[in-house]
Formats: sequence, structure tokens, C-alpha cells
Amino acid sequence: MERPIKTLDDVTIRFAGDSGDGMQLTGTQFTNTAAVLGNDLSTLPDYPAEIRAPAGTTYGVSGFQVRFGSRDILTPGDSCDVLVAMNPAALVTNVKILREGGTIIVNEDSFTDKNFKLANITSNPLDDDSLNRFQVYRIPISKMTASAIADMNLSPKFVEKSKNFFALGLMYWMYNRPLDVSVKFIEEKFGEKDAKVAEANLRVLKAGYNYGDTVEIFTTRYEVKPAKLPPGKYRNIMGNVATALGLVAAAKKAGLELFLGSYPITPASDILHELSKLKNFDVKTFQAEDEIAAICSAIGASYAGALGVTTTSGPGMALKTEAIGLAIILELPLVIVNVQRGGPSTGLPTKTEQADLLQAVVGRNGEAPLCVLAASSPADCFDAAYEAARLAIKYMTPVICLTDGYLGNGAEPWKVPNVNDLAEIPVTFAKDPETFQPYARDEKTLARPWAIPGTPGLTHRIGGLEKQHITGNICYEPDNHDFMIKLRAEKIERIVDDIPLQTIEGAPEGDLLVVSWGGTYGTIKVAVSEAREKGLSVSHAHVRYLNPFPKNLGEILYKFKAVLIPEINNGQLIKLIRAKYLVPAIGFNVIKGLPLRSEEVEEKIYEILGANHV
Amino acid sequence: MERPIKTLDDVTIRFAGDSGDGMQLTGTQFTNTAAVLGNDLSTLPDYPAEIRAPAGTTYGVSGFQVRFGSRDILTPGDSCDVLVAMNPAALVTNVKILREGGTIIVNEDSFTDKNFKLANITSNPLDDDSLNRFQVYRIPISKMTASAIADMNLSPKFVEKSKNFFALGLMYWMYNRPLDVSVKFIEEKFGEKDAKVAEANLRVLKAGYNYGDTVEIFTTRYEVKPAKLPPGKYRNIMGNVATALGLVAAAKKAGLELFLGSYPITPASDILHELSKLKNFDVKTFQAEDEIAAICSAIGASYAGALGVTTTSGPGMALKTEAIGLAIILELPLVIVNVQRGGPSTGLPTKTEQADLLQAVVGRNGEAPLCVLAASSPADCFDAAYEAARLAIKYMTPVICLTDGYLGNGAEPWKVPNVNDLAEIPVTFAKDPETFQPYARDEKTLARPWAIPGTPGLTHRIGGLEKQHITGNICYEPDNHDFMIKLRAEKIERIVDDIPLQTIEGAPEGDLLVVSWGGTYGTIKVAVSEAREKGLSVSHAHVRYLNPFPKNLGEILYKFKAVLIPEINNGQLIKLIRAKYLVPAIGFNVIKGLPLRSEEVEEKIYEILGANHV
Amino acid sequence: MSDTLTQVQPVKLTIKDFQSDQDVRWCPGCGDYSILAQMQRVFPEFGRPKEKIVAISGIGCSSRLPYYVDVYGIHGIHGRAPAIASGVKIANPELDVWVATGDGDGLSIGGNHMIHMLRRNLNIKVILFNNQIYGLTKGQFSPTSELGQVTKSTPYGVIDYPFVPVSLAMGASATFVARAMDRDPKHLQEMVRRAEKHHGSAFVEIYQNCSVFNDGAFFQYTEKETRDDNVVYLEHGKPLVFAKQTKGIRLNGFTPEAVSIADGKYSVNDLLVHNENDSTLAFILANMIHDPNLPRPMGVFVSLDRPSYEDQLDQQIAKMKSKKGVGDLQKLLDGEETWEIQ
Amino acid sequence: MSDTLTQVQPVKLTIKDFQSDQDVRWCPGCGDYSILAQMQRVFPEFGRPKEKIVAISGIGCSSRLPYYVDVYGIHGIHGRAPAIASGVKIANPELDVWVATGDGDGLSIGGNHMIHMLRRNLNIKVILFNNQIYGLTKGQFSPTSELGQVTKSTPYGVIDYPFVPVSLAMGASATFVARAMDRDPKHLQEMVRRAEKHHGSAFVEIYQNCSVFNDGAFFQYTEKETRDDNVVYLEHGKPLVFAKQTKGIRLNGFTPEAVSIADGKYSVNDLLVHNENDSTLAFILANMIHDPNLPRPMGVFVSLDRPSYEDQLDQQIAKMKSKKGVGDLQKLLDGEETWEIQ
Ligand SMILES: Cc1ncc(C[n+]2csc(CCOP(=O)(O)OP(=O)(O)O)c2C)c(N)n1
Ligand SMILES: Cc1ncc(C[n+]2csc(CCOP(=O)(O)OP(=O)(O)O)c2C)c(N)n1
Ligand code: SF4
Ligand code: SF4
Ligand SMILES: [Mg+2]
Ligand SMILES: [Mg+2]
Repeated sequence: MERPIKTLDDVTIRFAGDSGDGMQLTGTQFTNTAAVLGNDLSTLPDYPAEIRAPAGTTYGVSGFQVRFGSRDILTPGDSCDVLVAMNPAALVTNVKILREGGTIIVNEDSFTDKNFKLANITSNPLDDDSLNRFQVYRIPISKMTASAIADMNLSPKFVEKSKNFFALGLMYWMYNRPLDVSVKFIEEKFGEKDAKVAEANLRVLKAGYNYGDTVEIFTTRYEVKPAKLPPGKYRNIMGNVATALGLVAAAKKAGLELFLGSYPITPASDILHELSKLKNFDVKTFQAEDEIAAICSAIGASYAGALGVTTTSGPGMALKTEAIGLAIILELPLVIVNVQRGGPSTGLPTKTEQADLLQAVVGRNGEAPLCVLAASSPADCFDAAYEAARLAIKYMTPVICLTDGYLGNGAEPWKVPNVNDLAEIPVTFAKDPETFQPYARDEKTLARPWAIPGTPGLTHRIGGLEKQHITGNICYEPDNHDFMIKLRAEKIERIVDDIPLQTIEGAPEGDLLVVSWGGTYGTIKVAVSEAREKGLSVSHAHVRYLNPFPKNLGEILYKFKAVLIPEINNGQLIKLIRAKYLVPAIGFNVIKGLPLRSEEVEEKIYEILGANHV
Repeated sequence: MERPIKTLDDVTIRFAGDSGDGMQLTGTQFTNTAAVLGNDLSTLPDYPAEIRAPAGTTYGVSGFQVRFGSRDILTPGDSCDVLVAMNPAALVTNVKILREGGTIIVNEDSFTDKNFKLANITSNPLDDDSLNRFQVYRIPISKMTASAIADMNLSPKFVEKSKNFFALGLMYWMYNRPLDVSVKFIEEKFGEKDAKVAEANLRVLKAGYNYGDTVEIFTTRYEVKPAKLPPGKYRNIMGNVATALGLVAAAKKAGLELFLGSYPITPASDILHELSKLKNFDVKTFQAEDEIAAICSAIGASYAGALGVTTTSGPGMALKTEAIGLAIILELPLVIVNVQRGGPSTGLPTKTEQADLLQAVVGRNGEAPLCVLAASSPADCFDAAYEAARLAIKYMTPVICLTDGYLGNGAEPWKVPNVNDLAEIPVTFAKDPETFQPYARDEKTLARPWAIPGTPGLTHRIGGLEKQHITGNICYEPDNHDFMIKLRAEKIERIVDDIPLQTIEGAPEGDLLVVSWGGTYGTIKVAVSEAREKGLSVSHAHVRYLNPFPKNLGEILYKFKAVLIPEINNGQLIKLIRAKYLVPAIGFNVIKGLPLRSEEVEEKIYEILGANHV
Repeated sequence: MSDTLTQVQPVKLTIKDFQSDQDVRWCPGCGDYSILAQMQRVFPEFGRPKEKIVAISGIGCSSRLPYYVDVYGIHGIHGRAPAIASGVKIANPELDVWVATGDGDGLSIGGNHMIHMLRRNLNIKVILFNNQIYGLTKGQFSPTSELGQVTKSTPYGVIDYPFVPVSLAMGASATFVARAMDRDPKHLQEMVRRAEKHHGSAFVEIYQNCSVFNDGAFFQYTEKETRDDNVVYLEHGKPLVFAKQTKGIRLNGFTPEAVSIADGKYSVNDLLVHNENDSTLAFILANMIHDPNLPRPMGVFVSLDRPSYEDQLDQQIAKMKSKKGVGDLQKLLDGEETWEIQ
Repeated sequence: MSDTLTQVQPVKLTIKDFQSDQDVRWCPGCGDYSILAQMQRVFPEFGRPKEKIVAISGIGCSSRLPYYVDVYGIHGIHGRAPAIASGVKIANPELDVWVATGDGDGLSIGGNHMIHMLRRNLNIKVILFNNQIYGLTKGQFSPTSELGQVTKSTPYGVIDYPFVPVSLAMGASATFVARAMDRDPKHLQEMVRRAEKHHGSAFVEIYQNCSVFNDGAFFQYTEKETRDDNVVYLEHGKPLVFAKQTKGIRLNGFTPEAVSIADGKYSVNDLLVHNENDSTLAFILANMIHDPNLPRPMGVFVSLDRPSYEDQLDQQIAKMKSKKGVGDLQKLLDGEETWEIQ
């Protein structure tokens, strides 16, 4: 049956169900299709720390939000337009982020007394007034799934597990999307092992699609046109994958082998998983016994002439503290990726946060400066990781690259760079026994030479004790220590000449500058644009380089009457900026394990500027 | 032979020799005698990282500086009046800190070609003009020692090892000190095991004394009268011992067992050594396999109802990072003592530094606030440790107590407190199953209840995942997380109401406020007093509480035209103060592994105030 | 320091008393459920008030156990449970301290704390859930994963030679080492009982099925159909027989062999007789894992007498108190030499 | 990845080549001097250019060794040498990697890295300087200190039951384990040679005298007067004799006994014959330490064949390259699905 098709600029769908319901897969499939259709998009997976908590409970709910559009999509959306809820728990925990008038699609079959109890509700929310503000579609998804494959003699458990494809098919119909991306996926994923399983899943997917087409409850279909992105070749990419690719690309460009020493930890493990597939790229991944061994092995690898990398998250980062100090005094290249998550301690392991910034910049014993930078979007993880590697090699220093759970797990379209266009990363290993001194310095960068074992005539020893300028010998001389501490600091400061000036979106002066860093880029850009559209004098500076800061950051700050720094932490960048530039910056800190919402930032802007709400 | 006796206000002697020459013992003996004579004093042991580097080398030189006087002694002295050098290496490495016209006493017998070579010098410094500015006494210490015990049939090695007592005896004579403290020491230390050894050492000590008396090369003797300290009972104490006693005293006052989980590390190990002697005080010391196990065991002990303590230095502190985060979210009392040393990494393990402040305050993953305070002198380590324990228990939080190598190894007279006068440390364990909630809060302090295993009806579980307000159950709720992060921060902030207001030495307003923290107290007090005596408008605020800062610190800062913050680091307190109070404080950073010198701070004050030097 | 003074009558509790009010959040089909249940079933037998029991864990699916047992507990940080537990036990030796850990938590990041705790012989009981995988982080290999195993972090197969947890514990001079299986509840209960009875560190490895990331890893040992042929139960003083009494283990030199005792060549008298007090034998039995033709031993590998750490510490304290007298704080502060200033 | 391509002729070097320009800074009389000297003496024999050798250490007196050997080296952080060394070896398997560590560095804080390196069987050689004390930090007990030992941190004696390093290594499935003494230079040299020859992780424990904080701890084994009676040298395929061939070790069940072979009751034929390939025997020999009536075994306890970690990794890489072709970066970036925007 043909339905009228309505064109929308952007749509946000949230799939929610049990951890075992395959919501992450469903969301990813929908995302991939949107990507291939040329939509801009942004995703927010949101899953519990338990692998598969008991079915039906609220703490077992796993969600995946995808926003896609024909215009620039910068955030996964403060609220969603459509909520697909596979059971009551998924409904009650997610309905609060559905916009007024939004659409709810529920698996009616799961609305049983048992599930109400598990979801801690006393009555059926579909039957009371609580959902009046929304458009609710009750669909017997389980039953429809079962009947789609009734003749195939599959277990009830299988039926349960494949019902997500029904929901996916239905959404494809509703948003007028082709099935082929998912068809191909199912064929590849299941086809090889079990043709029957593939067949069944395909049938369910199509049943969902056809259900929309046939059943007369949906009056409209929607369409979201391709986005007008800059011309080029695009792919959809998750942040953690982008990080992995950035590291490989940097190593290749530098002509080095990539060595990853890592220890699994949510939400960073996917970088390890990605890289461990790349054996044919001479990528060596070493899953160490812990995070300390992981970073130490990477230090050893760098000494031996590889690009040493270690990847982790919060608690793992804490464990690396001592060894980072060693890498700093050894002055070896090392990339440390911290995919930040909710803290303190184990905290909220599957949620996002930006609370490891001060740790990255100053959280070590002794004076131990290094370079810190942060990625601003899932695709930007590629550039951030690449840049971290470039600086690490050029300045012979560890560099911390901060991403976060939202960036790492989120996805967006990425304009794939041409390998030839990537910045060169020249590497010169020391070779000359006549002139070699382990702690001699490049005049410009202050980097010491990289002399790798195997090189004739350059045997030398380095270590964690203070070293004599030039020779690198152990040295307890008071003046030398003072000199070396300041020299190491100066080396990091000099990176300032190697990084771009701070840019600013909006006017270069005005009433308010909003300063952001890391994964909040999109949210804050949206908030500032909205405020500017409403006539307010507000600009946005997103700081990628957190140590050292870009040379012109101070100048920029001083041109505004007020500075606002929203962060998903209790005020960290703000401390660094206030300390360095003595500007009375104001913080905005919402620490909920979730990306900031553009709206709340916008409101804060209005509050500061004394403007009227909306 | 009677010599004229000249009275001096204060004297600084530096004993220097090989690591095997017993200079630390010699210095300590001289110190103890000065203490018993009622001098005020301050010491600075300065030894190499090698246990006993090859004899005669410059890097094997071990020094001990003691300053004693009849007036307030606040620092071990920027320069020394007397240098006792047991060999050429000791002379060349130490002569630079001898004041113009100072006295050098050398063991002439060690001035051999072999030793010149080991000391990297080409000629005998006693024979050229290099020591013209000093009064040099060449004494055949080795020969005199040998002849004092020639009839005792002792090995040449023994003679070598006991010559330090000759030097000590000579210094006793020179400064008109009685021998009895050291006589008693020798009798107790050696007497039991080997009467002959005791006898020999006593003879050598007396030989040194008599040498001064007999030989006609010294024209004057000196006397340093007792200091006019406030009335009371005094003892001489090293900082690390004071820390240990502070912890025991706090535990006793609180009625708790003291549990120390520690791992040896210079310069903190002595705290472990001291406490491990105190079995009859129910002090349990657990030398763990590493620093992580050390702090984790202390956390376990606190959970079980003891006062859990862990002690360490730089690299060990780094390793504890993750577990400190756990202690913060568990909200258990825990005292963490960091005896700071030169960094980064292994750095200068036996030297002092103040470079772990930012790590203490913000160096953890996630938002992990805790209380930080620092000791200001060796004896003050007692009060600082005591106060750390008091706050840890009252606020159910880890507290970091910062001392440093200079404080830990240095000594000074300590007015021994009366146990009854020590602040009370009330402890209430939760008991009532009816009302108990693991994360309920005290209204005033926001502390949660301490419920220890064994208590009927209170079984409960705590852990590193975010917890629900009141119940303490695992909770991934976004709003709860934001709430809990801010609540934990608020709890630490509230300590402000429990700590004294910031005091100030000098006028409460003026041209310059010098702000200091930790072990630089004495040095900076001297510098500021000198400058004030010269008519400059300068005051001194020494900040003990580093997180939170005292309530009135801002007010104080704002009353001065300029603020100077000298630190033995590259600028750490200054970052915290600038960030919080937005004052354009100026740093003064000399990082040489040594205490600051009052003179250099004074110069900096003159520079800032545009005053003329001296 | 025994608590007989305060606690004359053993307490009578039931399984219910050891169930906490927290919802159990493991995956359906996870072997952890059984381990939890067996512990809850056996704990009441100890006759100890539940308030005297403390459960400590690290991080991992297995490490969630303390939440579900209604005793005191700490869900610690990854790998550190033995260290936290050591502090608890030393501070208050009256408490029964249990550690719940996984093959990753207890043998990878926490391997050092584990071996040090075992050598010190603190009276702490370790239940190590070995599922040969990292469950909580979704399927990377662990130090007990098998060579060639394909996991998220080894798409082309594991090349790290695995630990044999029992051997490792033996190498660390453990005084009690046992092995059990999630799917043999009675035997598992017995091992929990034995661990409790042992005075010193007890290390119990449990084969545990991770139904999501390593389903069936131990099925050859745990499932009814194959268990008899693939498992030999160790009993002190008894010969090693298996396969419904048709086969047994005999020693050829130091090398164990599986032999038939049904076909007349060998009889029960030729078989190896288990001796829990022999650590060499335990090492031999531990290494049977390397021979695919041999059944997997279950039971108590070794049980040795050695003073516990905390007993020795308490003795040292008592001795020093009787020698020096109970410490006087004022005297301690005064030190050896003081002087008065008027 | 063999370097025979680049290096056809073995290099001829002398002891001098392995002496660095750094002053040796150990205490007079320290056993470390001998260990250093023996290594410098044996290294030239390997015929490897010294630039292909890397020495890695942690922190401790012993860990200063890399400064004194003129090869590439890292003086790392406390306990982490095996981890750093693993990275070096994996990144460049052509290098000969040696780890110098102490009983504190390698078995206390670094115990975990050690056992994991051993199980993985990375081709790395460990020289563990066991002086049963923390030297550099001035005399606290270590995990090998003896029960009752009075040290700075145990004024009333150690109560921590010590590790037997050889047993621990066996428990960790090490493929090569040996023991030597600072004061028996020839034998020590031989052990260094054997370690070098072994393809895989080699763990060599060396009894080392700390002349300042634990002087004489091993004198009963190391000194001429008592050595014969208290030491038995292990030689593959030879019976265990000692005390100038007057005594030997025989096995009573699994229990070794010292017997006289001079008084006619037992002959050499009754004695235990050493077999380096038998890990059970190695475990038995390791545990001889617990019986004060038995001599201390020196030599190679065990030497087993097992593929090294880095060989397997290189094979996996080669295999994936031949299967998937050498990676094409552009294709990798493009991923599986791209679309063009004009
Ligand atoms: C310091 C640190 N590193 C890593 C992690 C991530 N992590 C949590 S559990 C785990 C492994 C769990 O494996 P195991 O102990 O076998 O437990 P299982 O889930 O299989 O029961 C890891 C790597 C962490 N929480 N903390
Ligand atoms: C993280 C850390 N903890 C503690 C120390 C202090 N430390 C240095 S060496 C050492 C022990 C040395 O003992 P061992 O390894 O036996 O070496 P030895 O000096 O006896 O040769 C310790 C505890 C340190 N440097 N770093
Ligand atoms: S992931 Fe595996 S071990 Fe963890 S709860 Fe699920 S089934 Fe159990
Ligand atoms: S302290 Fe001991 S181990 Fe260290 S150098 Fe001196 S003698 Fe050797
Ligand atoms: Mg596991
Ligand atoms: Mg040692």
C-alpha cells in the first residue's frame, strides 16, 4: 500500500530493549544504511555494565540512539523522535527522552505482568494515560517474528533472538530505506556458518518491512534526503575504529611498525580488537597481563624502534601513571590513548565523561610534562590519533590522546582521506657513532636522538634516574636537575610552534566565548549557533590542544566579556585556563555519564547573557 | 691547654665523606648532643642513591649538615661555617657551600694521588691556591685513629671505619661539647655485642677530643648557648619518626588499631621501620608485595575497623593512584603519606622536592576529590600526620599528608606534647540495624557511617561502581551520578569549617605576600623576616591545608599588591592559587633536589619590590 | 583471638540468610549462578554468624558475587581482592574472609597478589571462577584461555601459553589447592567446605561456563554424557579411578597414565593412591592437563599444615607485649632522651 | 627474521668490549661484581655483535647492571623489566634481550610480569640476583628472605613464608630454570651460556651476597670450606653426587634423601639421575630447599622445548600476509563500504 511520504531534515530514533535483544546490532545496521544513503549522522550507544542482566529488568536495558539527517548532524540528539521499545523496562527507562508528540513503537507481546514486575511498574503503561503525549504503536513483534519463520522448525529462543530484525525492517519501511545493506550483512555474518539462520533472519527483516507496508496503522512514511556534505569519498566510522586507523596510518607514514601494548577495558577495548586484526599490516598487538605491563611493553617497543602505543580507560590510565613518568624521562615516542569513562574508580564503566583531563596534564609524581590533545567527534579520532603519533615521534615524547566513551562507541560519516594527503611523519634514527650523544638535542624541537638497538656503535643506556644534559649519564648534580626539569618543560612548550592557532567559530570578539574540548564539540557548536541565530553575541572556541595550549588562546579569551566552559566533569579545563590566563571563566558541569544536551548549554548561555529563554 | 672561648649565635657544620665513612652517624651524634644541650637545630642529610659507591668517588660522597644555635633555627643553613671533609671527593663536592672564610677540616691522610684521580682532580687542592679564602686544617685523622688503638690488634678495615669518631671528638672539643651522649651511644650500640669494639670507638672519640686540646693548631674554641625555646619538655626528632608517632598517637586517641600497609621506598621507608617496632602498641605493619597491595590492604583494614595508613614516595604514589580512587568512592578513612622526592620517574631518589602537589590534589581518573595537607618542619610531621588521621576518620575519606625528603630525614627539637592535650578523635561505629544505610550522611560533615564487619545486622557491600545516594547500591542513574559527584566534592569542601583560618606572619596587607607550603616554611620565613627587617612591606603565609584551602585565603591574597610563591617544583601551588583566586601570583622555582636557600628567596623578594640588593 | 569467648553457641542459619536483597545480574545460563548457590548453601553449615564473614572481589562478572551474598563485602578494583582481603584479615583475624575472583582478575592483573597471599598463607579462601575468558569486558582471552582460542583480541588464535592455575598455586607454596566445576554442585559444595576447614590460604579453581563468550569450554568435563570418561575425582587415600570404575591412573615414573582396570592387565592395586599431603604428587596431578589422553582431576590436590600469617603476627604482638609491656603512648612520644626548658 | 642474512661471520669480541664507560658503583665486596664479570666474560662467546644485545632492568642494586655492560639498555622502573623486555623482543625479535633483576624487583613488585613472561616463553634471559634482601633501600626483607630473618622492616623476624624462586618459575610453566652462585664463577658462566642457548624464556636464579645488609647469607653454599657438603651440582644424565663424591641423593618415593655412597650401603647406581627434561623432577629438586639436611642443587633444573611467543607471532603475521596480502593502507581506510558525495 502506498502511503504519503513526508520529507524530514533529521530524525532521531532510539532502539531500546534487553541487553540480549541485539539493540546495538539493530542500531548499527540502521546507521550503516543511513550512512550509505548519504545522510549525515551521529550515534549514541548506551548499554549497561552487565553483559546481559536478567531479561526484563530496567538495569538490563540497552539502548542505541541514531540521528540522521540531510543537514549537518553534530550530536546524537538531546531527545528522540522515535522510541522503539522491545519491553516495558525499555519503555519506562527511555520514554523521558522522547520529545512531546514523538512516536513509540512497542513489542506488545512483552507487555506482560511478569515484565511489569521486572520493570518495577504496577500497571500497563500502554493502558493508562501516561503516554498520552505520544503516538503509540503496539505491535506484536514477537508473534509476527514467530509466524514469519513458523515453518522453519527453529527454537523459541531463536525466535526471541531474531525479533530485533523485525523492528529493524519496520523502521526501514517507515523511513523509506532499502534493505540491501542489512541483507548483505546477514548473508555474510550468518550465511557461511548456517544458511538456515541467515534465511530466517532475512525473512524476519522482510516481515518487519512488509508489516509496515501492509498493516494499516501507519499513515505516513518519511524520507530523509542525503546530506550536502563536502564532496569526497565517505564511510561510516566508529570512534574507536577511527583511532585504530589513525594509529596504523601514522605508523605506515612514518615507516615504523606499530606496536600496541594494551589490556582490555571498557570502552577502549575495541581499539585493541581492531588492531589485532591487522597482522598483515605488521601491526603487533600484545595483550599484556595488566595496564602497567601494557605501557611498559610499548615503551620497550619504542626503544626498539617501533611506534609504541597503549590504549586504555580511566582505572587503567591510573595504573599507567608511574610508567608514563618513565617514558617522559626516557624521552621516547609513545602514544597513550585514554577513552574516558565515568569515574571515580570503577564508576560508570560503560558511560562517557571528560574527567581525566587534569590527570592527563598534571597527574604524575615529579615534574612530568607531556603533550595532551583530544578528539572532538568519532571521525576526528582518526586525526587526533594521527596527530598524537606525529608529535610523539617528532618531539620524542609520550603524547596523551583523550577520547571518551561517547566518541569511541559513537559513529558518523567520515570523509576518507587519501593516504598521500596525510601529513608526512619523517623519522631519522641516529646512525653516526662519532657525533651520537643520547641526550643531545635538536635545536628547534629539543628532541633527543632516537638510536635503536641494532645500530652499530651507538650502544647506550637510558633510565629513570635524572640524567646529565647531553650525555644522558646518571647525574645527581643539583644544577643539572634544575636545568633538565626546565628543559623537558621547554621541549613540550615548543610544540606550540608546531600546532595550528586556535580557531574560533563566530565573531572574534563579543559578549561571550564558549570554550569546549573533546567530545562536547558538536553539542556546544549547536548550542552556540542557536544562540547566535537568536542574535546573541556569542562565539565558540573548541580547544584540541590541551597541553600546550595554542599560542593565541589567551588573546582570544581576552576579547570576550565573559567565558563559559561547559564540561562533562566538575570543572577541569576551566582550572587550567583560569590558572594560565587569569580570566574569570564560568563553568557549566553536568556529569551524568551522557553527552551534554545542547539545550541545557543554550540555556546557560542565555542565563549568562541575561537573555530571555528561547 | 686552655684556649679562649668565643660565643656564637649559631653554627653550621657539614660532615662529608664516603658513603662508608659513617657521616650520617657522625652528624646524628653531633645533632643529638646539641639537642641535649638545648640548642635549637636543623639538619640536612644528603646522601647518594648508591648504598656505598666505590670509595673515593665524587658520586659516593655522603654529607650531613647540622645547624645549631642559641636562637631560632629554621633551616639547616644556606651555607656552612665548617666543612669536615674525610677525603678529596668530599672536599671538592662540598666546598662550594662553605661560606667565605669558613673552616675546612680535612683528613690529610686521604689526600693521595689515587683519591685525586677518583675525585676527578689533577692536583692536591690543599697545595694550590684554590682554598685561599678558607681556613684549612690538615689533620692526619687516619693515622691518629690508628695510633689511638694501635695496641688493640684491630684490622685496618676497622681503623678505617672508626675514624669518623675522631672527627666527631674533634668537633666536640671545638664547640665545647660534652662527650657523654656519644659515649652512651657507643656503649649501648657496640657494648653488648663486642666490648672491644666499643672500647676502641670510645678511645678514638676521645683521641679526637684530646687532639684539639693538645695540638697547638686551633687557637679558639667556640660555644653556642642553649636556645631560648618556649618552656616544656623537648626531644630531638626526625621527620619520619615524627610522622610515625603522629599516626600511632592518632590511632590511640581514636581507640583504633593502627594498620600500616607499605612497601619500602626511599625516603619513606623509615616510617615503616619505626612503626614495625611498635608491636606492643598493637601496631600492625604489613610489608606488601608492592604499593598497590600496600594501599589496598590499608583499605581492607579500614573497612575492618582499623586506622588504615599507607606510606610511600613519588613512584609509589603513582602506583597507588587507582586505589586512591577506590578509597574515595568507598568513603573509608585512610591516611596516605607521601614523602616527596626528586622526580620525574625514579628521578633523584635520595633528594628532596615538592613536585607531587598537583598529583595529590587532582591526579586521578574521574572526579576524585580528597583532602590534602602538608607538614612544614621535621617536628611538624607529627601534627600533620595526626591531623590527617583526624580528618580522615571524621570525614570518612582518604587524606594525603605530604612531607618530603628534607623533612623526613631532617631533625629538630620537638616540644613533646602531653598525650592528654592531643585533640580528641571521636569514633562512632554504626550499630543500629533499624536505621543503618551505608551511604546515609552526617548532616554536618556529610560523612557516611562506618559499619564494621562483625556488627550484627549491618551486613552490606560497598564497591567502586557509582552508588545510589543513601542506600549505596550500584546505580547507573544519570541524575544520581551527577548528584553523587557533587556530594563527594561538597563533603571535602566542608572540611573548610573544621580547619583553622589561614594565618599570616607580618602585616595583614602590604606590597608583597610570600606564600609557601610544606618543607620550605623555615627558609621562607627567614627570607621574609630578613626582608622585613630591611624595611620592606612583605608578609608570609604558609599554607598547611592544600585542599580545601582555608576559607580566608582569598581575602588575605587580595590585600597584597603582589604575591610570590616559591616552590621546589616548576610551579604547582601557584596553579591552584591562580585558578581559584585569579591573582597574578609570581613563581620562584629552583628544583635542585635541595631545600631552597633563604638568600635566593630574599633576592627574589628584592627583585619584585624593586629594592636594592642587601 | 578466637571468638569462642563471644560466641559459644554455633549459629543456625539457612540459605536464605545468605541471599542479599540485590538482584542477581548475570547472563542466563551463566555458571556463576551455580557457584553462588553452592556457596550460599554451604555457608550456613559453618555455624558462624554471617556478620563475621566478609566477601572480597575484584572486577569481572565473577567479582560481582559479593553483592549477592548477604555478608559484609567489598567489590574492589581489578585484581586487588587478595590485597584488600589481606588487610581485612590482618586487621581482624576473627573474620572469615572469602575472595571471589576470575581467571583474568585473579591470574592476569591480580596474579602477583594471589601468589603472595598464598605464600604468606593468610587464612583466606579464594574461589577462582575460571571460564577461560574475560566475560565482563566481552570476550578477550585470559591467562587460562587455550592455545589457538579465537577471541575478540585474538582473531587468529591465542599464542600465549596458558597458566595451569593449580600448578601456579603449587609453585607459590600454597597450602591448599583444589578444583571443582560449576555443574557438579555436590562436589563444589564439598570443596567449599574443605576450603573453609583449612587453616591457611585455600585456593579453589572452579571451571565455570561463560554461556555468552566461551560457551561449552568445559562441557567435556561437566556434562553427564562425557564427565565420567573425562574426570577423575581425587580422594585422599583412595586410588584414582574413573570411567565408572573401569579405568584408573597409574604412575610410570613421574608420568601418569590412564589404564583400564577392566581388562585384567591392571587392577586397582596398581593405581596411584591420592595423598593430599604430598605436594610433588599435586604437581604431577596438576600437569595432567597437558596430556589430552588423561582425565581432568577434580578435588583437593594438596592440603598442608603451615602456620598462618595472622597467627604468627598475633603471636609476635603477644610476645612483644609480654616482653615490653603494653605500649605507653606518652613514653613513646618522649623517646629516649628529653630535656626540659623552663 | 634471522639475522644470518646481514651477519654471516660471527663477531669476535672480548670482555673489554662489554665494559661500558660508566663507573661501577656497588659496595665493596658485593656479589654483583662477580655476576657482572661473568656475564661480560661469556657474552663475547656468543659471536653476536654487541649492538644486537639489550639489557633491561628494574630498580635495585642488581638493576644497575645495564649501565655497566656496553650493550643497549634500559634501567626501567621497579619490577617492570620483564614487561619492557617483552616489548623490545616482540618489536624486534632479532635482538638478544637480557633482564637483570633482584629478588625484590623480580619477585615482589615484579612477580606478575615475571610469571607471565615465563609462561609466554618469550625468548628473553632473566638473571635474578637473589640476595634475600632489599639492598638499594637499605635492608628490608624480600620475598626470599628467610623466616625469622631480622631486617629493618622486621625487627622481630620475618613471618612471610618465602618463595622458592625455582618452584615459582616451574609453577609458571617456565621452559628453562637454573640456579648459580656469585662465588662460583665458572659454574655461573656456564649457566649464562646455557641460558643464551635456550630458545625461550630462561630464568637463572643467582645466590648473591649483599655484603652490607645480608652478609654471608649463602656462605654455607658459596665458601670453599662448606660448599662441597652443602651443594649438589645438577648435570643432565648424571647421578646427583656431592661431598667429594662421598654422598648422593636418592629418591624415596618422591622424597629426596641424602645418602652416603662411601660406606657401602648405597652405590652411585642407587642415586637419582638428573633429567633436565622432566619438570616433575625439577619441582622435587626445587623443594629440597625445605629440608635442611639436603644439599642445595645448583645447575639447570629444567630445560624444555616449546615454541617462543615471538616465533608464533611472526608465524601468524606471515600467515596473514600470505592469506590477505600485505596490508594496503588506503583500502584499510576505505573500509568495507564507502560512498561518494559529488
Ligand atoms: C584496572 C582495570 N583494568 C581493566 C579493567 C576491565 N576489566 C574488568 S573485568 C576484566 C576481566 C574480567 O575477566 P575475569 O576476571 O576472568 O572475570 P569474568 O568476567 O570472566 O568472570 C577486565 C579486563 C578494569 N575494570 N580495571
Ligand atoms: C615503585 C617503586 N617502589 C619502591 C621503590 C624502592 N625500591 C627500589 S629498589 C627496591 C628493592 C630492591 O630489592 P632487590 O630487587 O632485591 O634489589 P637489590 O637492591 O637487593 O639488588 C625498592 C623497594 C622504587 N624504586 N619504586
Ligand atoms: S558474560 Fe559470561 S561470565 Fe559474564 S555473566 Fe555472562 S555468561 Fe557469565
Ligand atoms: S647494598 Fe648489598 S646488594 Fe647493594 S651494592 Fe651494597 S652489597 Fe651489593
Ligand atoms: Mg573469566
Ligand atoms: Mg635483593
